Amino acid sequence: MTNLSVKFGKLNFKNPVVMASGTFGFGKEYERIYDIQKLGGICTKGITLNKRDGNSGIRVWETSSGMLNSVGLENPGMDKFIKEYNDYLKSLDLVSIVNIGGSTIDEYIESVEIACKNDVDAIELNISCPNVKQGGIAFGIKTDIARQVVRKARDICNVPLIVKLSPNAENIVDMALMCEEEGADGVSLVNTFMAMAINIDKRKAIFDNIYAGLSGPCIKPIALRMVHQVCKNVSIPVMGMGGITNYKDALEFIMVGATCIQVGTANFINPRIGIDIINGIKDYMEKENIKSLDEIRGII
Amino acid sequence: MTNLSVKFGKLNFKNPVVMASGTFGFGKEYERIYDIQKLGGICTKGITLNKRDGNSGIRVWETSSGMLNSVGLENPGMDKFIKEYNDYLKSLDLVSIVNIGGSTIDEYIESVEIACKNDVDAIELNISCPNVKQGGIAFGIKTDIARQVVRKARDICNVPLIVKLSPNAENIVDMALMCEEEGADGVSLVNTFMAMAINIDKRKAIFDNIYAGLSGPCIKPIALRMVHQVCKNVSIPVMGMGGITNYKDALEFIMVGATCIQVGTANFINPRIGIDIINGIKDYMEKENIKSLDEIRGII
Amino acid sequence: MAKVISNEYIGEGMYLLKVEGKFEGSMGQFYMLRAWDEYPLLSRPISIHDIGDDYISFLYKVVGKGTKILSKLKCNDTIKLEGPYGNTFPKVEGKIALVGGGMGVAPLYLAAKTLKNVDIYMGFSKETILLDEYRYLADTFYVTVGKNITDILDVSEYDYIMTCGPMPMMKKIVDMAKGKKTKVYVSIEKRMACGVGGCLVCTCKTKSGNKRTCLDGPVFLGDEVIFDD
Amino acid sequence: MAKVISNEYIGEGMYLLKVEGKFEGSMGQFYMLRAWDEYPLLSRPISIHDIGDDYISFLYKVVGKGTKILSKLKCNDTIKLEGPYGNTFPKVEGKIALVGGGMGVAPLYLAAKTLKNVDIYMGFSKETILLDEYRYLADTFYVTVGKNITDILDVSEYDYIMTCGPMPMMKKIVDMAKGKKTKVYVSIEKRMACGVGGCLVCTCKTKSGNKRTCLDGPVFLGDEVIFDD
Ligand SMILES: Cc1cc2nc3c(=O)[nH]c(=O)nc-3n(C[C@H](O)[C@H](O)[C@H](O)COP(=O)(O)OP(=O)(O)OC[C@H]3O[C@@H](n4cnc5c(N)ncnc54)[C@H](O)[C@@H]3O)c2cc1C
Ligand SMILES: Cc1cc2nc3c(=O)[nH]c(=O)nc-3n(C[C@H](O)[C@H](O)[C@H](O)COP(=O)(O)OP(=O)(O)OC[C@H]3O[C@@H](n4cnc5c(N)ncnc54)[C@H](O)[C@@H]3O)c2cc1C
Ligand SMILES: Cc1cc2nc3c(=O)[nH]c(=O)nc-3n(C[C@H](O)[C@H](O)[C@H](O)COP(=O)(O)O)c2cc1C
Ligand SMILES: Cc1cc2nc3c(=O)[nH]c(=O)nc-3n(C[C@H](O)[C@H](O)[C@H](O)COP(=O)(O)O)c2cc1C
Ligand code: FES
Ligand code: FES
Repeated sequence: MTNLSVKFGKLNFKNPVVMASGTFGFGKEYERIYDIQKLGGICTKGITLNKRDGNSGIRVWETSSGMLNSVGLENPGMDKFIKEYNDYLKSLDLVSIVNIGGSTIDEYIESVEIACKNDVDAIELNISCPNVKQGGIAFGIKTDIARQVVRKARDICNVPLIVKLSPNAENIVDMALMCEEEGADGVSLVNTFMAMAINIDKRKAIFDNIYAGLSGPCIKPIALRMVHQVCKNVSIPVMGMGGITNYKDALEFIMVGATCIQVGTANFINPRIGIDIINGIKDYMEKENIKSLDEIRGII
Repeated sequence: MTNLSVKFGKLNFKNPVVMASGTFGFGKEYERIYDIQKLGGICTKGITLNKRDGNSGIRVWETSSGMLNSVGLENPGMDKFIKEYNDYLKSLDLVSIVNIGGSTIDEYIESVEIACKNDVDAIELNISCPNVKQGGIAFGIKTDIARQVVRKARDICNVPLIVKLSPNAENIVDMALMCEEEGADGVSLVNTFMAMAINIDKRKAIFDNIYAGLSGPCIKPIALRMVHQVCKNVSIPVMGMGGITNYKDALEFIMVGATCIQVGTANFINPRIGIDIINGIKDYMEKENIKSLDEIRGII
Repeated sequence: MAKVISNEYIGEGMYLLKVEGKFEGSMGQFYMLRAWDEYPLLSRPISIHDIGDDYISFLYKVVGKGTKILSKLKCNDTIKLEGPYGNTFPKVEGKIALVGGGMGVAPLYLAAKTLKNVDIYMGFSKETILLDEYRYLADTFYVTVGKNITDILDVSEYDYIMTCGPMPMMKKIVDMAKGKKTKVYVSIEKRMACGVGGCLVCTCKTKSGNKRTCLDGPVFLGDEVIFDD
Repeated sequence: MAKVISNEYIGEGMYLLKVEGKFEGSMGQFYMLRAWDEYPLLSRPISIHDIGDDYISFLYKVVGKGTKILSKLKCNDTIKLEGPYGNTFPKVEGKIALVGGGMGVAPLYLAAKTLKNVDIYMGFSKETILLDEYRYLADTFYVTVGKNITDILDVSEYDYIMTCGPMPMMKKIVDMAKGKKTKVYVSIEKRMACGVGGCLVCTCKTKSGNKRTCLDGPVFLGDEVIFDD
């Protein structure tokens, strides 16, 4: 019997397909489309300690085989999130992962505390957020700065802790090794690439913030390389993502060593993409007579 | 009168459009297609001290809005290059830039010496090459290592020296600042992004070398951001590139501060792209009543 | 996958696309349309123009890549439709005006059919479209070409105004109704990605905080919307 | 931009595309075809099948995205052709065999027309294509289906063999001719980007060093090619 289930550290996923943060709301939004409990897991929209209204101006822009977003972490804040969504998420038969962002270390830590107190399934620590104390440079660029957040979060976090890495990191392998050293249960990568777009008629940047985050099929070849590098260097499990739009892409990330894969932008191409990928992986395994994904994980 | 000419340090280009290294052979190859002397300049295929046969296996792979290449710096070696192409290149009414690669500092330096002795128009130092002494990590990743090459090259280089930066650099702004400090006449960016592709049926990487270089429209939003960051931080002139496929893209790079722009992969979409971009920029300037590109350079 | 019945050019750069099938949806809602495989990346939000037992129709203007591809669809070609998404115009009673500017007339057709006994105002910049079809549904029918439709609209005549079109036009109507009994509903256009409320790229600022245009809208009470965006 | 005259399915997943215009080109050369705007990125190299005063034709097999798009071209659609690129089969005299495997028969048509008095060998795996057309150009005509064409080829009968098809087939023929007077020319297929010799992604290893398949080839002396790649 084909078995799609995977163990990600202490977490058990019924299949490796997880919906990426910021592209799948809090799950609920997709309920009317399909039974989301068929998914291996979901990551929530990034939550910060306090409510955020997000960025002004245009928030999405299409590029060649990709898109730029500048949502700016709009979210209801940790308390309201817990009140409104935690029971719902915990009632779901899937692994629900709370994605946490912040602009100071204290903010991160307080959010992690609240999440842990409310017994969430797992936390995904998004270290791509701008660090206000470092002049807005993201926490996830320099390993030393990221280490401070990860260490403190690990200290107080009593649920599985996954650190989500930024492809803008100076050295993504060092970053992943640091997470392993600090006791993270796993890493996920990649977040969006810092990028920009211009309106030449107005002679202005498209986004009020000038830079925005690039995602979608265009980034897949780079994301895949980064996941490969990280998987070859750490022994904690990895969630791979970046431009996955079909089951073949998903298998590529598994073949370079990912335990789970996340799907973001592809939800906007096809809201049922999660199910399609699960079915695609299943059919492939049956055709190729693969009993467990362990047989092909990291084969490259 | 619309004037497309630009000054890049000591170099005068009749227009800002330069063909990128490795995509335009030694210019000669495109002669049968159009009068290449209409171009502002061309960069030669990367030359190393000694002849190189390049990589084995598949060398090109299409991706979503991009391509991966693994040519592996196939070239005839510096001496043969000078003998076969230098007189031709110098006879052309355009700026011809010799792109130089190497796997040790000594190799770079020897190549630069030979090029200078033969009075080439300018040198573009490609520091994306794997550094054999550092276990194959590219020279262009860490600023300190790149500094050694740039400093020594600058010491002996008596023609304009442009350093070509890798987007895989840990910190591309630091890298550009270093080039400025070391006396480079300009920087060009970006080279290809390290990336990969997989054949899931064979369960193997497409390329014998596993990783390859990503170029084309897919990288434009990231390249543009990097060029913007660099232009905001250095005062030496910048050649911007990465996914430029039409005059609008070219103007975007100029608006973020590039003095010249380079066109690579787009030559494969349309071999006359150089002319089309020059005409497009000219028409735009006339329509918008722009006398010189200085009026819009760095406007964003 | 659904089948195209017809896709006619009707003037002003606009096309009327009719797709076969039994579709759900009410006035003001929209579908995400996709008549291509990989490129461009995102699907395009288009309002329901009309809906029948065995068809749905869309009225759209060609403005860029996506709508260009739509315009090339021929009878029997296939298209993917996801929806219906978004809220609807409210089913109210009283004296109602529907005010459309340019392409904004698209969702008003189904609104007129549903609400009945409405007055219809349509403003165009150059050519007019579908006058016969809309006129047929209107109690009183007003059209301007090359002149602001708001110039001939007396908001105080109405209990409700439902409007769709350029932001300045909608803002003007909301301003005109300030302090009057007239309730104005506006249909907002924002760039979208998911269409279902999951990505927050379509946020519309309102007096009661951020709303998702795709899920909480596209129809908002005019007074609620913060227009200076 | 050129205009499509016809684009017919002829079996074995292959199409014959005829394009209007006066084009240059000789046997063995190819064009880069592009019947799309941005996607996919690269143009596709296809050999000249035939050329006349007011047309050029290509015989191609649908294997992926690009050829799929080509297969949908209809009369009067437009296509971009860049070329002719590459070298040609040599214009030799003597006893000549043209040996094609599968889609490799494509460039042999113009070769047969140009060289005259040739024997033609065509090997197919399942269906056959264009037998009448090729037979008409051949002195002697051999076809195999589901069996290696090399099994019935006696190389020593010929002064020259020109071949195009799967690498193992071409290698076999080169090996069979070793030590004999027969000169074998092979037409090599490599993935290409520029098509004009500027990018070096199409390198073919030969005994006299690396060659660019697009510029120095696609036709090489069989003995020169290093096949173990
Ligand atoms: C709820 C809603 C209902 C709509 N109903 C209609 C309708 O009935 N008829 C009609 O003609 N148009 C309608 N629009 C506008 C329509 O979605 C855009 O004109 C269309 O997406 C443009 O796509 P494009 O590829 O041609 O343009 P491009 O400029 O190439 O599109 C690039 C990107 O920007 C987005 N975009 C561009 N313009 C708009 C816009 N005005 N609104 C939202 N997104 C935009 C596109 O969806 C795409 O993601 C509606 C928009 C929304 C949000
Ligand atoms: C000089 C030359 C002449 C050719 N002549 C013919 C011909 O007359 N008829 C014909 O049917 N085919 C011919 N081919 C092969 C043809 O180019 C490929 O089948 C075609 O490019 C496949 O494109 P695709 O988009 O359908 O496939 P995809 O697999 O989607 O293509 C992906 C990429 O790989 C390249 N590619 C894939 N297969 C090949 C291949 N076998 N050779 C070269 N590049 C490939 C494509 O060009 C493209 O860049 C020739 C190839 C060369 C090099
Ligand atoms: C609209 C949008 C919003 C996102 N918001 C978040 C977020 O809140 N937190 C986070 O960690 N990643 C966020 N991401 C990044 C995605 O989770 C994912 O890492 C990235 O998009 C790459 O995957 P993809 O190419 O499959 O989309 C967001 C991405 C998009 C497109
Ligand atoms: C086939 C190929 C070969 C290349 N060879 C070189 C090279 O020898 N030296 C170099 O500095 N850059 C080389 N490049 C990088 C290009 O010059 C350019 O920096 C990169 O492709 C990004 O620009 P583009 O997106 O316009 O192609 C090569 C790129 C391609 C596609
Ligand atoms: S488009 Fe995604 S939330 Fe509205
Ligand atoms: S395809 Fe570029 S050199 Fe041959």
